[in-house]
Amino acid sequence: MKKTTFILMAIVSALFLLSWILKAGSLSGETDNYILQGFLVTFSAFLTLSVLSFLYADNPLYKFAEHLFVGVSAAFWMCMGFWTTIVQNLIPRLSDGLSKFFEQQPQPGDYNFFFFIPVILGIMLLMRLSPKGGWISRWPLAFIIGTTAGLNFVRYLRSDFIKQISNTFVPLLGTEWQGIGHFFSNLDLSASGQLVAIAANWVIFLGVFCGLIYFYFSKEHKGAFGAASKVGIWVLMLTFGASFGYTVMGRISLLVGRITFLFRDWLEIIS
Amino acid sequence: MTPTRLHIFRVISISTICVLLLASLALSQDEATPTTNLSTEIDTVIIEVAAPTSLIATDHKYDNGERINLQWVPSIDDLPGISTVVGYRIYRQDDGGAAEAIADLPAKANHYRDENTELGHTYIYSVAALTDGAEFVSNPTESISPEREWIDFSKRYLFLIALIVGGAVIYFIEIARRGKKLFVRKIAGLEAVDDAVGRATEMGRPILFIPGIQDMDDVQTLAGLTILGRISKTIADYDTEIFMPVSRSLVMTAGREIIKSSYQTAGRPDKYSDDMVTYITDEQFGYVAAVDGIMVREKPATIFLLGAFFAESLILAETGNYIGAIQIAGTARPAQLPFFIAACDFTLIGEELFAASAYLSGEPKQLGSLKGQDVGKAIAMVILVIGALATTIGTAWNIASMNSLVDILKTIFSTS
Amino acid sequence: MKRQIPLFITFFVGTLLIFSVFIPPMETWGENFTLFFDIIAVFAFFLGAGNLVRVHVGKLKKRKADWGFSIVTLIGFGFMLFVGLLKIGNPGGIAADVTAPGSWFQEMFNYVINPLQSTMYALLAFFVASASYRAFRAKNREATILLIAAFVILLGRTPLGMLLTAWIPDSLSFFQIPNMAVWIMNSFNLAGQRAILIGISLGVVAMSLRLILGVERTYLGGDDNG
Amino acid sequence: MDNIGVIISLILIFGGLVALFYGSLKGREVDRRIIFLFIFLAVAAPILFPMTFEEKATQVVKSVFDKVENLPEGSTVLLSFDFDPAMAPEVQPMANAISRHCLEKGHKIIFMSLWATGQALLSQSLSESILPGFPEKQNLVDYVSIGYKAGNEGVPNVIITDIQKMFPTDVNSVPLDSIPIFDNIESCKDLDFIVSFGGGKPGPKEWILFVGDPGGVPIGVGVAAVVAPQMYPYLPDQVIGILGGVKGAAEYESELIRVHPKFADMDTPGLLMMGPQTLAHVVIMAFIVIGNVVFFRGRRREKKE
Repeated sequence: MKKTTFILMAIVSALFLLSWILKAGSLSGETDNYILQGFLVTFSAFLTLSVLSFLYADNPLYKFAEHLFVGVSAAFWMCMGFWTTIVQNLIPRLSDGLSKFFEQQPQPGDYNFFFFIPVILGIMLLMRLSPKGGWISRWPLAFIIGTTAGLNFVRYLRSDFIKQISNTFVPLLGTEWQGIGHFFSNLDLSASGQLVAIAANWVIFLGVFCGLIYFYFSKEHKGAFGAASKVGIWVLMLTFGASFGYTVMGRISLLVGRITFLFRDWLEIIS
Repeated sequence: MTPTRLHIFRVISISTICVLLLASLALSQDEATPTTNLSTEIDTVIIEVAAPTSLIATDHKYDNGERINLQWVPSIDDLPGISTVVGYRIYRQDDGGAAEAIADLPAKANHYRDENTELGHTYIYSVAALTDGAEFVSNPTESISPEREWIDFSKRYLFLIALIVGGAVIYFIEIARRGKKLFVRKIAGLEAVDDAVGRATEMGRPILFIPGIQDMDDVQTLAGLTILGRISKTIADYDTEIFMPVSRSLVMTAGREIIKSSYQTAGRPDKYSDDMVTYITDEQFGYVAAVDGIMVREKPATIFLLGAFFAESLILAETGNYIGAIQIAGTARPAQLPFFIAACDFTLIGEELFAASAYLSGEPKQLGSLKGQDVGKAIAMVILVIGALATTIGTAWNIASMNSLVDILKTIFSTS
Repeated sequence: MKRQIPLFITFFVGTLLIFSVFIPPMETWGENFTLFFDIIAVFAFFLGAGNLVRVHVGKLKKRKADWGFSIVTLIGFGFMLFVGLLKIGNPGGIAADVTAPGSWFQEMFNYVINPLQSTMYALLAFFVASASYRAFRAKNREATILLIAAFVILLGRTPLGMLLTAWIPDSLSFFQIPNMAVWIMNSFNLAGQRAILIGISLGVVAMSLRLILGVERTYLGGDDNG
Repeated sequence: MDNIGVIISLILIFGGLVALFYGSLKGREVDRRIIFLFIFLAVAAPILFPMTFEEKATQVVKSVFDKVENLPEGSTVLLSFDFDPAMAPEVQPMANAISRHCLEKGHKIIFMSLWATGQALLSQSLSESILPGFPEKQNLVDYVSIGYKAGNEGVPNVIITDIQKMFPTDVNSVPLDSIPIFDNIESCKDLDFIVSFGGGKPGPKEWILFVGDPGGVPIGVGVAAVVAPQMYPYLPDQVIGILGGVKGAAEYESELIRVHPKFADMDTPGLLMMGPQTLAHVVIMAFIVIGNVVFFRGRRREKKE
């Protein structure tokens, strides 16, 4: 180990200890196990700062945090899956004894022989972990893929294709056409501001149409078709620009959350 | 029907209704007697309320015979604010057995769906209005058996559209298999690919290829790897360096096979090495950290980001931009497209990624599928125009025929 | 055989689930197969965890680069599994909610998983800023359109947009920046997103069909031994 | 004190930006670590010295609010927490606000989650934010948490026809049969309103595809800003309204306080976050301007050569 690394590690550990002591001290009046609480708050602040250190460069602290996350979160999902789905949905359908052990109350008529199928398929899936039995894991994989394909086929067609078409049946001249003068008289967003509302409808109608032309691959984009596809790409660019502008907010929020944690829960400089 | 006949018809129907009403009144008095007795037996003061009326039970349409719908007119004493009716209780007689309470509903309820019926059984229902301490039962329904329908006709249009779109895909795959050439328009991004490889060669710096962070079961990964096939051929010809860090072991195997075969075709199998494709880690941010490191250290001239990307897209594309590389990206994940468009020099947007892959591979299944999807888009465009025009004319000038056309289209293109 | 059976399974399950939408008597089977799928999904979590352990134990054995960090992963995994499967410190006992407040499992979530994951994503705040600086330049017509749309939305999504354009009278309220932002989201953004949505849905439909009919079988892998 | 802090930090940030702008006029690029520093300052300063702004609910947010407001008392609402810690800063505030609103209006709430992490965050929300304001509300009568189930879109696909098949018990292993809320709820079709809070897969989109459209149940979505733009095509038939990112939460909170003044003292994380948001947005816009200045300076120089 290099000397600088060693010194840095010593400094980090010292700061950690210091924060633990101070934090435990400030919590001592509030909870019984203030030593543990102090450790936990300090530890999570340490993890937060370790991840943020990536902004400077990749470093051992970041690697530590990332490796810890990988391990803990894998176990988290596993436990959640076990307690919520295996214990509550599978076991009462297969075994009375086991459900008693887990203090579940099986309902009459819960027992269902067919629920051995997912158990067998699940075990086959785990065979992937062994170097030789890997091929058998294709059966459950085929089941998973078949299910997703079957479920998605109808739902995507219905919600994202059929319904999107009928959603685009928009009036392009206003609900009650009262001539041009009335149309241009008002530029606000209220119901009487027809121009603005109808302009949006035109944009939606032409935008969807030209966007579809842009994604139409069976015809060369030349002439009128090419022009429409050009409009299509502009609409898409506006869409992506708008999405980007909208998204910035989300990304900033995450940082706000973290900094609030550091300032409030760890350093206690705000309440 | 002639006017006189119509008149006779009216008279008959009105008198029938009157008779029915009278009969039901008579019947309801018979039924109501026990309840009155019941309420007088209790010591506390019972406020009498009218029982619910007009209870009708119907079979639930398009099910496996496990549902019966009930509808009734709530008790006339069930008034907002001052009501003494606290709720309703549903009674059911199963195959002539004793009436059992099967559900309690809040005040003002006027319908219920019994979802626990069995085929072949007959049921008789009644509804009671509940007050504090007493209940007032309605007339029972006729006996009813749930029915099973084999086909859900309410979804016939959905089925039809599924058939058309699905049929088009299968048809064109079959056509492509028989060897017919299917036209796919030129895709602008693909020309940029060759230029970008050329640029890296001129500068004498490596190329970085990132196939997204999903496994081989994602179509986007497959599309990315198809394009890798094309890129690696050019690379093998020019003898440029390529790095391909991946986050799935299966993708690593596939990537190695593709690059190796490209080098063999180019007649330089000796130049190929397994180190070109390396597995890093499955974990999203671990992968990002490592790839970021590679970018900053190796300073590749060209970066390809083709596949399924998530939140890491921004970090990767930004770092690539920072080191001044030419970047060509492509993904079908709409949430990540804005970042790629902003930070990369060229982006294959959504379906373009698949089209590019189909164009390059020439595989019947990909080309045919693309054609089939185009049929779907053509249908969408045509219906879109008809629907929007009809809506416009219909609403602006209130033309009935146009409005009914819109209604028909909306029925066909609706969700249920 | 090794390929035929999986192809048959995919076909059988896929068609069953499609037809269960249109044929009421098959509805129960649609439900049951979806439930099977949900249960297998848990085994997929087990598989993921098993793979993780295998990879890191492998690294440890071979003393590969950064093997020390593999110990961190394994200890983290083992500890979390221990407190989760035994419901350590759970106030309600074995039948209670695994994430009950006060249980060690929930504390680990609050103090380890939560800060780690949210900070990793918080890094994006910095990158989005630097990407905006570097990428939003009016290089050509498309880039300029992108830039203008992003700028209007950026202004319109914060109170600043209102402050800047509050002087515009209500009869011209369209030109107030927040209203313009709302309008762009409801028109251009809606149209563009819908075109993408229709395209993608057709892609999903075609892909599902290819999988069910066994035309697409890349997921089965290249050779029969793998 | 706070005001002085606000002024000092604003002077610091804007002073720095002006300096960088001056640099850009000479064609100097800004290093990305400097940008990182500015973003950190712009976010940290308003957290230390809070600045709050007024928010007015836009139509997409208001339609969700009105739906909750106008449902008759005693309606059953399902709130699904489909997010993880990475989305929580954006989505949890709105989930809390809508939960409070539903309880205040006397609706019965079924809480659930399609993400394992969602159940942990739900448990946190319930114990720390939602329930303390409503000591009179009873578990299993006024609200119930049925928690998480594995299986992504498989979960909504089952509960659209039969909730009990997927969720035999609530989180504490109490059979659904014995829970009063479920007396008249067999499937999702019997619910009056569903709101999904999320931003990934599975999430709001799966609720629309697998429950809203097939079952005709009104759906509202509270989403992370990244996916909010993708929800717009579903307006207004398939989703009735969209709460997008922290601004969506802030708008909902302000509307809630306006209509129900009893919430005036509640914590409003959404509204508080708008301060850092605003400053960070200003900084980002400034950098976009600086970037373009550098770009055009550079191009003009190229032309001269």
